[in-house]
Amino acid sequence: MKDVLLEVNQLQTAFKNDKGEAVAVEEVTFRLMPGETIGIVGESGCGKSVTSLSVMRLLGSSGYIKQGNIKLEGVDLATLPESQMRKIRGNDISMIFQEPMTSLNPVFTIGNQMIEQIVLHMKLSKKEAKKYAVSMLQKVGIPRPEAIVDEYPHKLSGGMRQRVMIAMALSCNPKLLIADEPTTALDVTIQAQILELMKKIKDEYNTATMIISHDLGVIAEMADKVLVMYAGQVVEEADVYTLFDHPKHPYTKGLMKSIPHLEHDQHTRLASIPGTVPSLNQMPKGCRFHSRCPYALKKCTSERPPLLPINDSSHQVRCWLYEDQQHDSNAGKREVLA
Amino acid sequence: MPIANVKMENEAASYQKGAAFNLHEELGQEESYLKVILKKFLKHKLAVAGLVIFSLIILMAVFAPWIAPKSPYSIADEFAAPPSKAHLLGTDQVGRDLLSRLIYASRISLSVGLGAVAIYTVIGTILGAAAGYFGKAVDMIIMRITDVFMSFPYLMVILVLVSIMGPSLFNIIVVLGLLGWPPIARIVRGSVLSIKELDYIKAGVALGYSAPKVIFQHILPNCLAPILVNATFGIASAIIMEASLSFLGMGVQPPTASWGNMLTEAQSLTVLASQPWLWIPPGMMILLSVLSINFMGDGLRDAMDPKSLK
Amino acid sequence: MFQYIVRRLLIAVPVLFGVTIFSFFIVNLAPGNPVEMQLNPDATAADIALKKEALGLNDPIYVQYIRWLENLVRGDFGFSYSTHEPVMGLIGERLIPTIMLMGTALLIAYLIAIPIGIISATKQYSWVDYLTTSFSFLGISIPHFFLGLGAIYVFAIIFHLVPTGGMNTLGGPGGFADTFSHLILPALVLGTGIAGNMVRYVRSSLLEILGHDFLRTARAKGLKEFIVVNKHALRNALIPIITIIGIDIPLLIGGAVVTEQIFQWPGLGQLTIQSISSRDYPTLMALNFIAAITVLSSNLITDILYSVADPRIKYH
Amino acid sequence: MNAISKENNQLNIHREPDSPLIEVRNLKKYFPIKKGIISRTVGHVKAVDGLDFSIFPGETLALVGESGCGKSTTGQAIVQLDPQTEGSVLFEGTDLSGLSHSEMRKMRTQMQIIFQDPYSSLNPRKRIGDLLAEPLIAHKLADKKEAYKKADEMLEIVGLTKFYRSRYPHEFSGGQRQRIGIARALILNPKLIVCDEPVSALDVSIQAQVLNLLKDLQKEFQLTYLFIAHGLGAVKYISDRIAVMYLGKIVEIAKTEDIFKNPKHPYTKVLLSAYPIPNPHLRGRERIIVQGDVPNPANPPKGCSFHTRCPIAQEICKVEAPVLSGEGHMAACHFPHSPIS
Amino acid sequence: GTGGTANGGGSKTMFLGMVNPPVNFSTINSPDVASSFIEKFMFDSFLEMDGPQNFVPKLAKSFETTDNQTFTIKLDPDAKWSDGKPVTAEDAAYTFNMVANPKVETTVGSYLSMLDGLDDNGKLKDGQTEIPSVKVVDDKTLQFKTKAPVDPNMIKEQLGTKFLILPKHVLSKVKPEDLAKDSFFLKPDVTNGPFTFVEYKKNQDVQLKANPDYYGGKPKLENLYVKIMPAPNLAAQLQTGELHMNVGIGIGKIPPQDYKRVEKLDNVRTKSEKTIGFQTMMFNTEKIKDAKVRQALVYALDRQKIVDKLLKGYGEVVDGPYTSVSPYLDKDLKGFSYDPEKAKQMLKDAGWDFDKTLQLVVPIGNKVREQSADIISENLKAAGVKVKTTTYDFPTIMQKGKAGDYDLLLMGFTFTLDPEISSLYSSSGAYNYMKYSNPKVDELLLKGKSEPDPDKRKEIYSELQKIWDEDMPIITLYSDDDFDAISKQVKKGEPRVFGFHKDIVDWSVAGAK
Ligand SMILES: Nc1ncnc2c1ncn2[C@@H]1O[C@H](COP(=O)(O)OP(=O)(O)OP(=O)(O)O)[C@@H](O)[C@H]1O
Ligand SMILES: Nc1ncnc2c1ncn2[C@@H]1O[C@H](COP(=O)(O)OP(=O)(O)OP(=O)(O)O)[C@@H](O)[C@H]1O
Ligand SMILES: [Mg+2]
Ligand SMILES: [Mg+2]
Ligand code: NI
Repeated sequence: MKDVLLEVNQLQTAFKNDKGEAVAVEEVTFRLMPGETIGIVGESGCGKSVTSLSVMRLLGSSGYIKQGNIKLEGVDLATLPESQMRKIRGNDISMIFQEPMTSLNPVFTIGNQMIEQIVLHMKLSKKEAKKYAVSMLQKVGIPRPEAIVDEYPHKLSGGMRQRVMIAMALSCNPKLLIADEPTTALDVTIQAQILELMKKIKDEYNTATMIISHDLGVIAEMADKVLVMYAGQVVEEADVYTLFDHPKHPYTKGLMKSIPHLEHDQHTRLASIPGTVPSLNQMPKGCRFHSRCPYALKKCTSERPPLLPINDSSHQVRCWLYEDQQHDSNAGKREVLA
Repeated sequence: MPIANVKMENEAASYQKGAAFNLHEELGQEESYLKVILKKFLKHKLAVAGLVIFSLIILMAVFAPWIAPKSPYSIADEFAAPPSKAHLLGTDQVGRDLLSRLIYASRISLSVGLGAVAIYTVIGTILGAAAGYFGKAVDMIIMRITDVFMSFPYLMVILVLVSIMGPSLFNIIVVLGLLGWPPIARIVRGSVLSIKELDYIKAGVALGYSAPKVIFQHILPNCLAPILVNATFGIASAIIMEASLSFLGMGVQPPTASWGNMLTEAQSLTVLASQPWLWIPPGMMILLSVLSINFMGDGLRDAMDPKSLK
Repeated sequence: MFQYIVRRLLIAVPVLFGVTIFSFFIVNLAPGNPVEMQLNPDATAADIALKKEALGLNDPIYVQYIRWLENLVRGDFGFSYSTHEPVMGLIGERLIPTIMLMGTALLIAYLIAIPIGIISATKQYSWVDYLTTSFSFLGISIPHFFLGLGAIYVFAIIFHLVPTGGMNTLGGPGGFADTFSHLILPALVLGTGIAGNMVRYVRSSLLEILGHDFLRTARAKGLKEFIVVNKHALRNALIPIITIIGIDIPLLIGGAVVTEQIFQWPGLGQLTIQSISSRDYPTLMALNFIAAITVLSSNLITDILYSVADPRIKYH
Repeated sequence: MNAISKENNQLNIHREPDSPLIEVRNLKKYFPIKKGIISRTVGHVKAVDGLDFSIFPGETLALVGESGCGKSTTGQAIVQLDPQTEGSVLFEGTDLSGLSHSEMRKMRTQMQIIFQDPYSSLNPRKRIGDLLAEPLIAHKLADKKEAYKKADEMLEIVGLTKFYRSRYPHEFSGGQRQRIGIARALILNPKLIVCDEPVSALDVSIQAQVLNLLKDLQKEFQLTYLFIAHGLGAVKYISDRIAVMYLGKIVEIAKTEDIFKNPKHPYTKVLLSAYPIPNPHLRGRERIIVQGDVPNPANPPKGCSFHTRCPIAQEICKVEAPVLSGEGHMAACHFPHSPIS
Repeated sequence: GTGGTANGGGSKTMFLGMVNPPVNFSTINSPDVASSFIEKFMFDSFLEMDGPQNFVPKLAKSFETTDNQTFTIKLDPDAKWSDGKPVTAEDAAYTFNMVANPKVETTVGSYLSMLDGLDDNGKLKDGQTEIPSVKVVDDKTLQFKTKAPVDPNMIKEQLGTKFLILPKHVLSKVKPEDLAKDSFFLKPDVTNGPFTFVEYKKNQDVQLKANPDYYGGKPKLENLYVKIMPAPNLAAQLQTGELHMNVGIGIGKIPPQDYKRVEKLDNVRTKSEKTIGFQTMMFNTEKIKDAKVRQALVYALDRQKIVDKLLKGYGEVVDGPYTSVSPYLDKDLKGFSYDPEKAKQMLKDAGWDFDKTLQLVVPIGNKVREQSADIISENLKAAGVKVKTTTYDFPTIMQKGKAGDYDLLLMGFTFTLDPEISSLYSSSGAYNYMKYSNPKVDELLLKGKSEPDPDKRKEIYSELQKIWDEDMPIITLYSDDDFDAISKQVKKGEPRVFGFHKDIVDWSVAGAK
């Protein structure tokens, strides 16, 4: 077995607010191998971005990692001093954001923003850095990179800007690339371009990737394995084929059914998950999904299910329905959390 | 249209079953917007402090005749006397009880500050909203008028208006009110321009609402924040402005006291260095009321910010 | 860009025209008249009549306005009613000191306001924030004359650091250092007054920017927080801050009256007050005209600065 | 198309069968680009450049296409939020541009619009009850009491409860807000509703709820929809016919099944192929990925506007703009039958 | 050290502090006291009055008359213009003619109104350019004749001490109508006084330089600066040593609230002097018709309190236009002491309507006067009279005063030491805002003006003062003293109410410490 690149263990992240704190990510655990792509899906507000920002340690002044650890090649990022962490950001771990329109600083040129990072981490001279930036732009398929490098972001279309973001993210050869909804803001045809580019890049650089999306299509297209999140928790983890073929968690099942497939018959009703996602300050007791779950048991309303593998496979699920197929090898840990 | 009782199988069911718990919670806290604002506001510690202080000042102004220990005009034997038992804050340069004057002055200064700002905020808001909403020629004309007003010989206009109308508290308020609107108009225009593009305004038009209804009921309530900020600053400037008007004999007329003219009267090195009781109290009052208004404004703005309510 | 400027200038013409008409009538409507202010107690009726005639005050007001306008077009502001100097010279000799004072005051204001604004924005709702807010209100709550006298008392009288007023040491060596020592106190007084207001602007515009996505990008690159705030955020926050230069410059022209007086600084503010109190119409008109031009051009300049600070804005 | 609207024709016997509810003729909307000293108009963004289509009572016409191709502009022109530059919109045969302000205001009760963003389409400072009752009161269709009663009923209809009436928009989730937006559009009992991407901003699980709701309401109230979207999945589910737009023009219009089964225009093919299918087994499938961005609508390419990105473009495409042709299934392409790989 | 940082002038430079900025240096057309004050450093008057009616020669070696009608002025034979040309009688005659020329804008025209051959306004008839009664006897001798015999003191004070002559050889080419605007008056470069003009920086300072060829001897000071500053700064600059003294005389007054502070400074000494200036309250006699009411209102005023408290004792209460400096003050007048009870009684007796509100109109610009208005209105209120105070700037006040748009009006005056005061009390007087008209007074005023014998004049003015007390059209509130501070560095020289410029050549300062 290869060395694990990233290991996130029982991550819990919270934000301070006037009422005390709000736990945005309750329990996230996963591992990522070099070159592997993990997809995270889930509804808006379920904590996908917070998870990725926790890895980057970019939670802002009010957010903090409450529990758990994040090990990058064995180094725990959760407790790393800020100055060390800065050396990792943009260098070992890079990130692409959802909104290419607003993720670039409008008052600096593309080159300026790229060079800043290259100079910082690769210790090149400005001139070399610029050359390098141009070559990176070329790699992500930007036409006329020599000219574009001196342009301001507003001159570029959304797709182009996302390419710039990718070029920027890759410029320091990161070990891990985090892409938080990289195509949500883009059109279908442009989305296809970007996804294609990301695949190509991944093959070329063998970068481990964390791709976050609520579009199951994108996940199906890109991920090797998938985390399904609901209300701050990972509710299911499986490799991509297993997940799409045999979803276990009622939420995942509901999700799968409610997507209007192209091959879907027009005259049958769409299935949908009733109700809405509970808000952070009104989390139901027990299983967080129980209020919307068609299969909810009595136990679901009071006891919180653990995330456990089914039949010792790599397929993990957090649901009492599968209690008998799971055995709890992590009982100790669960106690702590409860 | 006969509204039939449509059965929304999936959803209706869900709301009975799934959302039941949500519903109860939510119905329990069915609150009016005002209450929500009030609650938010009361959480803002400084805002509450501001409210308390400002209310005290208002009370002081309203009940001045009952609170003031002496008449604010009667002249004692000691001029510019330091604080003593007889005169808690001392006497001014004409031998009047400073504490009493300070208390009475709050009536004048607050009326000037609040009155003038109220007037120009209304004017500026209406003009700015009209310019922003209707655009084109209306915008062009209003903005040019704003330019003209902004490049006006301020002092001269005040001089003329006041001398035509006579320098009285009311007229000062009116004049300051008539001249202060251009910045507000610009701010409101800017906000309206951006809010006008929002979908809920378009929805209003699509629903066939008339222009005044859209402007006053839908657009303006949503650009309160910048107006509020400007107004709190405006109150301070109006209070100070009144004082500087007395330089030209156009301020509040003697022997009436305002915080501004109490400060102006103390314009002397001797007073500054050795008679601090003449200037610290009015200065403090201005600062205190302006600060309390500002903190209240901050609190109110935060409380009314829909984002903060989410 | 050039076209844009030309267009703006063309739009400014009717505005200027409006301002001159309004101010001419306002000035003439002001009670009192210039002739009386120029005669001493023993003046005879003939002297008064002659003066009135000489000043053209017997003509109908619109005739006077047209005459004024004609002269203006020829670049002539006329003669001061009180000193009999050409108004152009009268204003000219005060323009430099005014600009000097204004410029320094603005500079000081920015030097004070920007760092304080940054601190209070990045530490929003902390005690530092509340403290700076209170100080900024102190800045606008203290009348300038008071701040001025206080500054004189402390810096000139107690510590003898600077002279109490004037623009140069009389009979002294002159030169930059000398002028600077006279300039610093009034500029400081004026500057802190403006800074009070400005801190709030800097704070709020920075707060607005601090929530933007691109700052997260900058942090994700591994940049230091200092650079994130002072390079990436501040540069964007500058744009709204520029607006207030446009608001402040006109205020400074008129608003420096008191400061100029207390520090005997020979600026336009003093001239304004004097002209008002002697009803010196030509000088007042010229001052109004210049004020209007300043307002309009500072608006234009801020708009141009906008496009310099923000590459997204391009004027055509 | 008649299979679908049969039911409606029976219900609305007073209406001529097959006469369109909305007829759009040569609709053009140009936004001026201003320049120069006196802001002379030096050019136009041809946001919508000559659309012709009809929507029949009770049917749903979907409008799909990339961002900026003019979908919203078309929608807003139809409800006259932003009147067209040229051409006409006929509502039940009445030319809307010929109406006076007050006539138009009355006409607005007949057609409504639902916006994409549930967060910006509700006034944050108005209670839900007021939001819903206001239109009735403004049009004097009901007195206050009745209006609020109707608002309550409407809330129930869209699957909320009347107890929500005194709450504010911020207290609702996106899906709930979209329901409120739908309720607001419905309360005036309109015949036509323009849905401008009503589900794009919603979560997957909520999307389905809203789509189902829209469909149910259509059945119940014989509504006619113009459904704007860029997600093909939702469109497939809700629409009877689909119009595919590219750069301000309709490039293909046909019944939904036809579009999906037998797309003619290469752009439609590209769209279908680019749509990410939530099935990992289909990962390796052949996909057409066109290069480049949508051209600037201020300066659209000559000839066929898609030729710059079209994988099968020929010389003729660069010179001659194809016209929309075909019976029932219309496409604007010189080579509608060429396969693409 | 004190002063070391403040001025760079060394021991031959003096700094005077003044509040009112001079307007211009047009000797025949300057409207204000500050301008005249500066002009007199550069231009000599014929005479200098160094005490009440005590005249000493200056530019004139002698200023004589035998019949009180024909006056002969002999100019100092050594007197020279600063360009070396001698000062001649031609220069004087030229100046007389110019002032009398109806085309010349002037503010000193009234000084000539008594000259024979001129109209009542002191102007030449149309077409004339020379005053027939003014004769150039020889290079240094000028003779003129008045319409009738007059008190020579009056002529000496007006023409002698206030009338400054111009260099004919410099200005003769200037057309009369352009004279006022001539740049000579902005930068007078040919002068005849002890100091010459260097520079006037507006609102900052006037710089003067010793005239080495001055006929009265070269001044000991080399440079003289008159600095202009707001009154509160006088004390500060005296303290820092940036000033050697304030100029006093109404244009450089230290604010009374600073008196104590200044007295305590150890680098200056102080002095005070009575003046002829006085502050008044005018009654609009058309609105307050009853003289008894006006008297009653005066009884209600606690003027002594104003002097004691506001002026810190540096002032006096007088009842008429003549202060204790004036030889014409009738010391036997019984005066009006503060008596609120009496005031009330008198008002009642006069049938005063106690519901009526009097408009007290106050010009701004004089802090003490504004403060005194507060005391006055309190005093009147105590007597049961309702008062509403309104303040205006000066031009507005002039308009309101002229239009009679007031009930009570505060105003200050400084006339001449000569008792002639028609402009205030005569029914046609320019400052008779009271609309006071008493034929007896008009007659007596005329008589007083044309009576050459000082003793007889005194009788006339005593009678007038009695009538005025009876009629009470205007009451003098107080006359404030000149309170001056002089740096201890000054070896010779101090501000003076009379004859400020008299021995200016001898003024000197010790070097900086
Ligand atoms: N800076 C913050 N302060 C307080 N709460 C936050 C902050 N950032 C996120 N949250 C909360 O944390 C929860 C998870 O947010 P997150 O952004 O991770 O959701 P997401 O899954 O990325 O959703 P989306 O699909 O909308 O991006 C949300 O309830 C959000 O309100
Ligand atoms: N008010 C306007 N002024 C100028 N141009 C406009 C205006 N509104 C829209 N446009 C332009 O018209 C074109 C069509 O815009 P429209 O909003 O209709 O696109 P859309 O198809 O709805 O796109 P999206 O999917 O992003 O909503 C775009 O190029 C847009 O930039
Ligand atoms: Mg997210
Ligand atoms: Mg759109
Ligand atoms: Ni079918």
